[in-house]
Amino acid sequence: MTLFGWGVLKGMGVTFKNFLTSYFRKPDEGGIFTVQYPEEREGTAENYRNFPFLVYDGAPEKIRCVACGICERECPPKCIHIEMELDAAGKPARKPAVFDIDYGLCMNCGMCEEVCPFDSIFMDHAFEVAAPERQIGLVRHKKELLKSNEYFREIRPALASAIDQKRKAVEEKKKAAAQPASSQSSGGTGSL
Amino acid sequence: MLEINFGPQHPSTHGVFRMTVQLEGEKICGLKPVFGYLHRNHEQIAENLPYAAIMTYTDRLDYVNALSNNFGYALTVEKLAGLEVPERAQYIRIIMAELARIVNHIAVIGFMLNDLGAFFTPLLYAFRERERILDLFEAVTGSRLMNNYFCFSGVKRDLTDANLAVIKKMILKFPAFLEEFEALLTKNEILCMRCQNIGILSGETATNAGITGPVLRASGVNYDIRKVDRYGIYDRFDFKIPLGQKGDVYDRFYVRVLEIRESLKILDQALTQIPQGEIINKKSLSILKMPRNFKPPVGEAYGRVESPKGELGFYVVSDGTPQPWRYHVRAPSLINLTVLEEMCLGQKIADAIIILGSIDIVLGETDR
Amino acid sequence: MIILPLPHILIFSLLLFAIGIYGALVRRNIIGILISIELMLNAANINLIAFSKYTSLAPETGQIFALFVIAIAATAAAVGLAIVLALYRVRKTVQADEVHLLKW
Amino acid sequence: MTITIPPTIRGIEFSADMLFVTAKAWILTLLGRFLPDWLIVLASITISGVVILCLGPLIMMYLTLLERKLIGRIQNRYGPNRVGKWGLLQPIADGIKMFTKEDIVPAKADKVVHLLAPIAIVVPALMIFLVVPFGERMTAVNLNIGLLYFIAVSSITILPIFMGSWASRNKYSLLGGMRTAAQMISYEIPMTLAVVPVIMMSQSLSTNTIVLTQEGSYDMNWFIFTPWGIVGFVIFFLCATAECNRPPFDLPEAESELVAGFHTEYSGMKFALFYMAEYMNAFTLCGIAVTLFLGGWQGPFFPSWLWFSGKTFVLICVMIWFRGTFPRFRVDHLMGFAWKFLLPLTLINILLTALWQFTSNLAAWLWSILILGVSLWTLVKLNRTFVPEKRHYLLES
Amino acid sequence: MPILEIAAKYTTYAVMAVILVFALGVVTLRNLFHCALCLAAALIGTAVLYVVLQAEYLAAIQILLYVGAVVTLVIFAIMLTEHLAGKTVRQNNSQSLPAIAGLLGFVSLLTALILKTPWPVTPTALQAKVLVMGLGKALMGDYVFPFEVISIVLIAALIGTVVIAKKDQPEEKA
Repeated sequence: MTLFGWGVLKGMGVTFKNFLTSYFRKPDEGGIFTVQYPEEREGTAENYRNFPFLVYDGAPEKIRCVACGICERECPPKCIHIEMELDAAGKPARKPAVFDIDYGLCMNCGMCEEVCPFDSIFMDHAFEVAAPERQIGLVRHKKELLKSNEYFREIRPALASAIDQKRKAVEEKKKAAAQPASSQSSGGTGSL
Repeated sequence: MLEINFGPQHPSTHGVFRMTVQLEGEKICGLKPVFGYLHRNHEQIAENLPYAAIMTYTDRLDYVNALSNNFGYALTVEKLAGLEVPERAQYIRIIMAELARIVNHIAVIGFMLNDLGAFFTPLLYAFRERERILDLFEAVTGSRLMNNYFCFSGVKRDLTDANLAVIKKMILKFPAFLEEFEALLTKNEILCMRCQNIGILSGETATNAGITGPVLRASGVNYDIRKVDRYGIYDRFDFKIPLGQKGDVYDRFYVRVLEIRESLKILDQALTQIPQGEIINKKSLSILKMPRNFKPPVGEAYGRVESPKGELGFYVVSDGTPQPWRYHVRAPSLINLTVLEEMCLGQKIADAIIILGSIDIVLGETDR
Repeated sequence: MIILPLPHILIFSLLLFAIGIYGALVRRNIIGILISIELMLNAANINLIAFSKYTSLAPETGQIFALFVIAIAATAAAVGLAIVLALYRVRKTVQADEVHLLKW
Repeated sequence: MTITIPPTIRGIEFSADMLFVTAKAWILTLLGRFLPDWLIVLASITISGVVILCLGPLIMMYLTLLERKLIGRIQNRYGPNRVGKWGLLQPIADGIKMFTKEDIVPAKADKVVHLLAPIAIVVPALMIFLVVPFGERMTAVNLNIGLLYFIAVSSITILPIFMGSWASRNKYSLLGGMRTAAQMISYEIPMTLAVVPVIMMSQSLSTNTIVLTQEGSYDMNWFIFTPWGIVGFVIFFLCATAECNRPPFDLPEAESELVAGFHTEYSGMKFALFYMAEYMNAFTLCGIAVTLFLGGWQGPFFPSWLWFSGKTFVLICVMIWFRGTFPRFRVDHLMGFAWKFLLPLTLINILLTALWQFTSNLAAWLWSILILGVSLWTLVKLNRTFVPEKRHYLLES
Repeated sequence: MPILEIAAKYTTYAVMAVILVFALGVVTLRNLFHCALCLAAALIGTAVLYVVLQAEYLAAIQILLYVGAVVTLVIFAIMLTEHLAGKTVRQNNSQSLPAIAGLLGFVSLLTALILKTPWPVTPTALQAKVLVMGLGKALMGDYVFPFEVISIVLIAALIGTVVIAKKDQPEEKA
């Protein structure tokens, strides 16, 4: 039988040790673990996903999205709303006229990113999303959702460069496919 | 005779659970658990979604360890559709599921000690460690709680070498934390007074009521689905099942501590054995890209895993369409709650709170 | 030192005592009766201390008797309330006029 | 009740030790030029009263900050550090918050009693300050029954808690009130009995005299340096923790069981008053413990009031340390602990004191340790429920 | 200090009046809980009176035992027997008029007697101060027998209370 009351004293020893180490040690070794949020921030991991955004190349008009509506259909809580832009002739312009995402409904699952065949919708790192009213403030429209590819490269470098390479390859392939038709006489270097 | 409603708004009912307690002085002579305040139509929603999209909803069942739910659901659909899982993905799954178990267990222990009245100290120590694991989850899966990490026949993202190194470091440090935690409270006389011989659940009652998980094992019944089913690749690891003697609150508390140690053992082995290779079956990539094209053959499947709370089962019936015809979750929290009254009768009010805490319920799973 | 005329104190304690008697006579609730009795004992105590202060040559005597009275009062309260509780448990009432089994 | 002018106003030389005493004397002599004698007596009372009235809330405010800081550190957090440097203005922010909060009274509450309870609970808490010797010649009222006064006044605290719990018409409050009554009555007994040895040794009930009896060379005459002093101090301190409802004895307001116990239905300033009383009680009880066992304001080098506050501060930190470490007792264990463990121990302690009064030498030390050891062992053996069971866990494959 | 003494004297009369008001509250209020609180107030007032009569020790004991213990017990009993909602039951029986009449006679008779009696107020007693030490010596000297008897009475009451208040255990140990 151990001494009656020993457990109590040992517990007090542990708390006292933690009290002392909170002054001397680094966070990882028993020091204060708090991150003082607005001033200090922990970096977000690259894979971190929050709300979706739309990527454009160069200028906001050059949006990657073609308003195919796959993400709208696959979104589990159905928080995406897309309307196709019509050109002067009334034909679909393969561009979204309206692209709304209700952040109040979105559950950050990342399915839109997974299903998008045009690499145009990705999950953002910005988590400080707040609005006074959920019906108005949290529904984000196309204008707010559009972010540049540079921003995307900044927050998720690995994924962005992989996608850039893929897109480059596809483009080159396309160019190469187009080139033989246009410049056969030059006997150019076709694609392999 | 006094009738008191504990909950749905009460500091220690772990959510919107409600107990109607009949008291005689401080003694409980009747207790009725009331569920359903967090009912979100989980099963019905799932029956209207493609298979892959349901995965995101399983996160919301037991939101303390979403990865176990992912695991169970992925296992069930793989069984239904006959999908193969690559070797590396198997290991990653085990690693993530065991980390989730650790997260769950330390959170539960911390909350239970908080219910006992230890003013947040053990809880915050536990959360300090939990935070490290959650940071890892964020780095790997993209989210801290709602991981949505598993997919059919694989996992969504690879564990990089850096991640593996972090895990390695973590499991090396973890025993020290457990030592400190145990020194803080497990031998504490007040804690022993409060927990020992309180809320005794006999092994027989537990088996009859269908109790599973640490609650059952604390009652001395050797039943762990990791050993019984040997799902995934659990047969390759050497680990033990800790069993309690009396089935009281203290046993339920301590069995969890011991299970964390066993999980660390599994993690250690998995980290040394993990091979290189694919993390997802190439054939199954299309399920991710086009969820609605995935139509499992007509049939039914029941898959179960040892979630930290007990046997977590998914029952899925396919009629050949993209959506399951029937989808049911066997939620361990709900079934473990059924013996609450039995354990609480004749105890004091304060005991009812810790008995509830020791069952480890998550209302997201109980009410679905 | 404050010196009140002794009769004033005595009249005061007399009034207190009378109020106590009134309560003991008219209360239906047994606890109410007990409270009134405490009041009466208290009035008696005031007298004891006043006498010990003003008249006696051994000034401790009055105080010691008051001490005894307080002890007795505490005893009476404890036993009386225990009886009340026992009664309440059996008869579900604490009204004195509803307990008349031995009264005929 | 004799009313006289404080004996000497002149003739006190300035020193750090007598800082406050001199200050008060100066104010009084200054006033003495304009005012009649009887008003000076009133002024003397008023000065002490105002100081205590300001001291009480101030102590409460900064004890909450101290508690939050210390527990924060224990839990590897910062604690409040936003309002002002090191969060020093946090209590003021809290106060503003409390003042501006809505005062909610339940519809069916007993309105008058509901209002009176928080007021009534502060009064005894402030009254105890009167007999606490803050330093040499710094006792507000040097009662010759000081200690008994303290015990009596602190026993009133039960009543307001009852009032609050009953008037709220809330079942949690009612349960909390019942627990309070049981707990405070039970712990008052060992506490009073733990004080008895001190009275025996100093042969006085006056707090000032008790401190003076502990005067001695090298300050080794503090009562805690005797066997009965250690035991008495531990018991007194545990009972004091229980008396002011602090963890691990915080059953009346057990947050995880009874939401907030007797003050569940209180909000705003009324709630703050309950808290104020609790913290002031914690302070005065620690102060009394210092007076009784730790030599009060006795100590070398530093001014007496600094010694007193330093010792009290340490004891309060220990109380906070308890809060940061321990789980809560259960009702029956709590009562059992008081009646079956502390009470016999106090009785044995009185015996030890008698022994000490006969011979205070090494042999008495040894005898005391022997008696204590045997009685502790017996008590632990008799209270099997307090002793943890040894458990073995099977590891099955 | 004549001013202070006069002030103190009239304060004492005020305290007496307050005690009487609270005492009336004890016997007339409908809510029993309020009655108990009034009792507590009256008892604290009495303690103040004891201080005026230079019985500080008794005052402290009064508060400790009466307010701290007896009133608490009473409130405990009230809480256990009354319903939380506080039903308004008729608290007084129909004897209040005869009681008042009888008591008026009793009070007037005794008042007359008190005023007529030549009390032997001795100046020496007025000067004498009772110290706690003196009380203790008296208790252990002249009054040791009643003291011991009281302690036996207290023990008996303690045991009796426990026995009475204890619930009947169902005897199923055979």
